[in-house]
Amino acid sequence: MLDRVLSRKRLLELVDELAHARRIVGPVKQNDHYFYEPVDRADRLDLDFSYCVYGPKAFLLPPTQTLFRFKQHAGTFETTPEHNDEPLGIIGVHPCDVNAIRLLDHAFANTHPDEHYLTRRRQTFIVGIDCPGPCTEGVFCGDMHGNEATTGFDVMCYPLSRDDTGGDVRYGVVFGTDAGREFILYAQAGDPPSVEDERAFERYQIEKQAAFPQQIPYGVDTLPDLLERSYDSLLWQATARRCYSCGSCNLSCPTCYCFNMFDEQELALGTGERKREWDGCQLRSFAEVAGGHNFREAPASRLRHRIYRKAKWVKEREGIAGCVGCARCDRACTAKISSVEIYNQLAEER
Amino acid sequence: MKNVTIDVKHVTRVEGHGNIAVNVADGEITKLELQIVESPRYFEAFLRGRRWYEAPHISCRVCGICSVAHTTASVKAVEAATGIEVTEQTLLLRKLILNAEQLQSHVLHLYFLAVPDYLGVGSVIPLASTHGDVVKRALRMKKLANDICAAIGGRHIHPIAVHVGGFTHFPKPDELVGLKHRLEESRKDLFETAKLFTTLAVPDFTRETEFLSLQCGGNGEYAFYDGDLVSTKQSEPTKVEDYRTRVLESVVPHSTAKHSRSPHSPAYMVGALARFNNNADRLHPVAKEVAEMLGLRPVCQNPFHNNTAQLVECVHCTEHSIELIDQLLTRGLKEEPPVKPDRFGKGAGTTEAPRGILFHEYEIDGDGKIEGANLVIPTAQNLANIEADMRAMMPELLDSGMSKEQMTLRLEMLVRAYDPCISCSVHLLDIEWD
Amino acid sequence: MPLIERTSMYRGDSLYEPRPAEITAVEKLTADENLYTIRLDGGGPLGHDPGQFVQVSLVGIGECPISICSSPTRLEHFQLCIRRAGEVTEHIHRLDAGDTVGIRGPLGHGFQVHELHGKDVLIVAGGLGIAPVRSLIQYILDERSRFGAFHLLYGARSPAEMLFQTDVIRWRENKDVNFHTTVDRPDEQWRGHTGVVTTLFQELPKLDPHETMAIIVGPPVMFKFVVLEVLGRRIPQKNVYCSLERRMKCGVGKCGHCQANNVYVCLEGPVFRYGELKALREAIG
Amino acid sequence: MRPRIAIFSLTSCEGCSLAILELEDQLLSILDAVEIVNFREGMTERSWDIDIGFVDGAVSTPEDKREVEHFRECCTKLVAIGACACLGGLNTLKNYQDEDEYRAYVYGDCAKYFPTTPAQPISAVVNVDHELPGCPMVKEEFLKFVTFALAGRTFKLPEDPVCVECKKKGILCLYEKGIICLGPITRGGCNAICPSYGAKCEGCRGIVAEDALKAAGVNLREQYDVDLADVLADVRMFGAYQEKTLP
Ligand SMILES: Cc1cc2nc3c(=O)[nH]c(=O)nc-3n(C[C@H](O)[C@H](O)[C@H](O)COP(=O)(O)OP(=O)(O)OC[C@H]3O[C@@H](n4cnc5c(N)ncnc54)[C@H](O)[C@@H]3O)c2cc1C
Ligand code: SF4
Ligand code: SF4
Ligand code: SF4
Repeated sequence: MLDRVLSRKRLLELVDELAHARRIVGPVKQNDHYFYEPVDRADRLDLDFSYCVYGPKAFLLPPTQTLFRFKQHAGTFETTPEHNDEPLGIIGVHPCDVNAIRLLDHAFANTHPDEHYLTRRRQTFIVGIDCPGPCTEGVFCGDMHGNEATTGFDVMCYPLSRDDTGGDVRYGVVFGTDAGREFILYAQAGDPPSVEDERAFERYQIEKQAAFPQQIPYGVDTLPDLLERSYDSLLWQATARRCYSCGSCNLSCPTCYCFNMFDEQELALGTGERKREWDGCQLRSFAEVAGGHNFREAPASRLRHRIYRKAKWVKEREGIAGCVGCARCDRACTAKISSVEIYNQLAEER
Repeated sequence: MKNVTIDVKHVTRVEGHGNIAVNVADGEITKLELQIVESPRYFEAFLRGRRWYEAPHISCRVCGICSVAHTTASVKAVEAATGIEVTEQTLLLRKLILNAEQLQSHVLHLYFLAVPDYLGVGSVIPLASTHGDVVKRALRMKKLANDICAAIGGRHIHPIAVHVGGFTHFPKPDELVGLKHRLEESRKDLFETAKLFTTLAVPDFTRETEFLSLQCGGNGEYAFYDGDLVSTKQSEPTKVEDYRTRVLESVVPHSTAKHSRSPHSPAYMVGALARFNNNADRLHPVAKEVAEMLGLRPVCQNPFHNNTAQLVECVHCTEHSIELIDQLLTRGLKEEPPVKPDRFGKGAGTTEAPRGILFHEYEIDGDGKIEGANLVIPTAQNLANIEADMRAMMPELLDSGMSKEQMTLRLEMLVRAYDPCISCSVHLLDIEWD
Repeated sequence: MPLIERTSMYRGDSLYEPRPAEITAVEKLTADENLYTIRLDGGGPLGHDPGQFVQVSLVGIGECPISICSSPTRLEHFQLCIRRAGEVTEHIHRLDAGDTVGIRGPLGHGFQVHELHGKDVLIVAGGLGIAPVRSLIQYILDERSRFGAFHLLYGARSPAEMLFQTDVIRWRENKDVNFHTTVDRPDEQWRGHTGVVTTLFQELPKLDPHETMAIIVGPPVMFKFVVLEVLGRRIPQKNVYCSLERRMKCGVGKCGHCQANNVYVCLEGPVFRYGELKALREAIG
Repeated sequence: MRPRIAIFSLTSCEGCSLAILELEDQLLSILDAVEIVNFREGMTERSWDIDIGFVDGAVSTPEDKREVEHFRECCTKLVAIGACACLGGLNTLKNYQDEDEYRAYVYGDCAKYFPTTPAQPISAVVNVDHELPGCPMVKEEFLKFVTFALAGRTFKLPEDPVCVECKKKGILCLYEKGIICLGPITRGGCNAICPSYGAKCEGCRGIVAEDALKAAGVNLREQYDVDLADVLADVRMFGAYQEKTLP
């Protein structure tokens, strides 16, 4: 069911309105590729983007982030936590990235809520743009159900009619939150959906189903089981022979959220910051402890760990899939190690 | 004084390792040597076999201080050898980054290496407390120059984005606007610097010298990036590819290494003073004014005024950079992929490094591998001239009633005035006079 | 697996801010290990379970996880036994009484002492493994009447590396505990047992397998052999506990470093039942 | 007591020493925190009582060897700065050529006046306490090193490859443009400066781990059809190539 129907022109006007109160981030074309970038005007966004090289994660969980500042004096110390509550609007988030953000939300909110993430997240307004078909070759979001987002956005826009000349696209809009509803309705933007629109939306959904090719033929729901039985497969070693342990797969993944913590001091000592920075389980020292013992010394054990997290463990722990099928890991890998290929090879072994 | 032995090992506040050794017995100079004890590096040898596009990235490592100049001479040589014509935008960016390096190098030399002599201290460090403003100003000027290099090339020392055929990175318009504002601001700093220099007692010494530099044809600009060879003894221009007719390297009987001489003189000078002497009329009007204010007029035969010429060039580079940025902004910056070669062969490239005219020459085989390389470095060209100056100056010093320490300092100041860059001396420069 | 929730242990609104605490005493235990007695700023108990740990901070240097080695029944302070192993621990070793450290915690899942109440307890500790269980040992001795028989086996590499020497002497004399020690490499003075810790099992009386809870803490190599002994005495897997070590940064289940297969050691552990661990291939190697 | 610092040069371009002077914003604080007691390029005074000596340049002459041995004696801690001092740097390219031939090529008849030895990192001659690689060294890393030293901390080089920094900066991988980049096998810590400016990583900080070099051998041949000789030439540029480790 649609909540509203809206032209792209009107949507961009709303974004310009939004820009008065929020920093706006969205897809911007640089040569042949798209990146999420801060913009000052909505017309710098390219909502016809295929995919962004990296997801919008960096705006919610920055590559390096100060957790607190410290000051040492009189033998003791004082700390001041740092939270970023600058209002932010991320415009043009595809369903895979919406789903990835949902996982981050969950991971940072559960058990011990992490206000450094959550403060930012609460201040973030997300406008999703749905994908009628795969954005590029090699994605397997259709298999991972990453291509459909039902929550995790403020509004989601479905391009019901496309106009290849870059003119006015007609979006069917679904509200994900009250803030999303207000964003559209407060401005009285667009129209209530007509019966025609609802029909178009149904057709859209059906065509979308067919548009995504199956990349994992035996079905993704069997993956946890398949992995369970493949712990000792030789494939891990065979594939890891090529792995650089460069972590590009981790760091370009929109759902990876592991981090490292470190202190930085001023030259004059006495003041400084404790920070966190992105880390990745494929990097060599990720599981190394003092004295040099490494719990995952072999590249194969690290590769296996990542794949298990993506396709099994995260889902088991958090209830939300650890992989959305965007294939950014596969594209980032200069060794051309592909997670889909691994899944399929394991299935063939069985 | 009739007898004196001077032995400086190593001359400080110069780039690279050099010694001064002088013996005077009964008023006769029995030994006068500027010994270069820098380790030889063999760039010309190990460039062979490397691929054409690596030449600038390897040969910029000849020298950390003037690595933009080396990169520039190198890309020009490879382009000459491969028939590449670069775009207008590439030229503007190259001139801008080269200007910035001149600025950075001259500021470093003036404030960190030369000024301490005039203020009677051993380095800039004590000045941080006694002349805090001066040091901060120097750092500010140096940083601006570095930031320009970084915006265009990625960094000053061994720039990244400067490639054969063009650039791999392009500054954003607002970056350039910001830099332009800072350049405009820095006019104040330059003026203060000029004022400081009018108060310094530059030693009074002259020796008739030939000055060699580039000069742009017609009414062209003050030559840094391009031009033909001219000198105060031969003003008809010589094309770069014929540089070997103007820069003669030969073995002199009393030396175990080669010297550079010209067809007209046994020694000649390159560098800021040479450029000024040949091209003063092409300076930016503001730079001309500053030259006037500092009393610098062509042809100036006092090598200590190389420092003054450097300062005048700082003004010129600043004004010229502002103009270049304006041009770039008016044209609008485009991302242009570097131009690819259409043939391989032999070619020479030249540019004015902060310390003078610099030549790179390569021969590239059909597979794009370098077969032969020749690099001629400004400092190497100056060494014979420094020695000639020392020889001419020594009798004056001996008559002046100076102490040995004062004489030593004066000789060191002379060497430093040339701002020698001894590490640059990859080529034919180990000189041991006997 | 229980996920403990105890957000009150953080200062303000950051999970990662340590609170200042004063070192009130430093005791040298061995060449590389010191015992630190620590009092939170403003006093008050830490409120931990035996087996839990804290993140110890030196601002400007970093942070590292250290087990609490004193019993929660000792209210006025807590103790940490710290081995010099790297950057942070090295700097901690430069501190004296009166200096300040930062503390985050208690963190992790410790021994659920109520599950041990009324049971016989067998503790087997090797090396630095004695540190986390010392908290439990003290607790059992403080609350002796709540437990049945109490056997404690402790192995160190050499007499010089034996931790808590004063405790060891006291425990030896204490009738409330059946305590045995061994060393791998004896020195001249050593008159006790020699050999790996499993050799001490011959000192044990017949155990009642269904009434005995076994706790094994020590280096991974020791762990396997001790498990064999314990299971060999028919103690059910669910009654065997152990404590795991992993690299840790956040200590609160976010940073991913301590993950062993699908558990986060800092959340679900470090104390696990052997039954739970069995499924974790990475946990026991 | 402020630590007494010295900066020395062997066979090099002195770019690494210069890089220290390019820390314009921090230079005055550095001068407050440490005492520079020996720095030929920048000052006349010289002392040989040194806490930390930084050395740029490779050992490539008998004189270099004598000098670095002398530095070692005078410095409590000796730190190699730059690719030349840490890996041998570009200077090692001559090691692959015939010594008599290359000496004659550059110096002709005068070659005999220029004694030379194969270029080596200084760790080949003396014991080195720390290394800050890069060509030039990363000046921010130098600053970090000094801060660590002042705080009594042990500085460790980053153990992750350059790709990590590309990802953190969110820049397009050069492989997507068809450029073979040495990032995956090169020690990070340079903030991916070359890829950030559109140029491939040239490996100036050395190889991050042997297994990465092995993986490169497999991948570049099998996935990219690249001639191994070209890869070798690339990895040799800054002396990072270690013959024995390549498959
Ligand atoms: C649950 C738990 C309890 C522990 N209890 C004790 C104890 O009671 N006494 C004791 O001496 N040691 C204990 N350790 C080990 C102790 O944490 C490490 O020796 C310590 O982290 C080394 O830190 P470092 O900074 O000195 O070493 P570095 O090698 O400089 O390590 C840098 C960082 O890596 C991480 N790290 C390194 N080694 C370990 C490790 N073994 N475990 C977890 N993180 C690590 C830490 O975040 C550390 O700060 C315990 C570890 C864990 C996981
Ligand atoms: S991106 Fe590829 S090579 Fe790099 S760590 Fe991941 S799997 Fe390995
Ligand atoms: S490492 Fe590079 S920058 Fe440093 S001295 Fe050597 S050549 Fe120069
Ligand atoms: S550009 Fe180079 S360093 Fe950066 S991610 Fe790609 S391969 Fe790695």
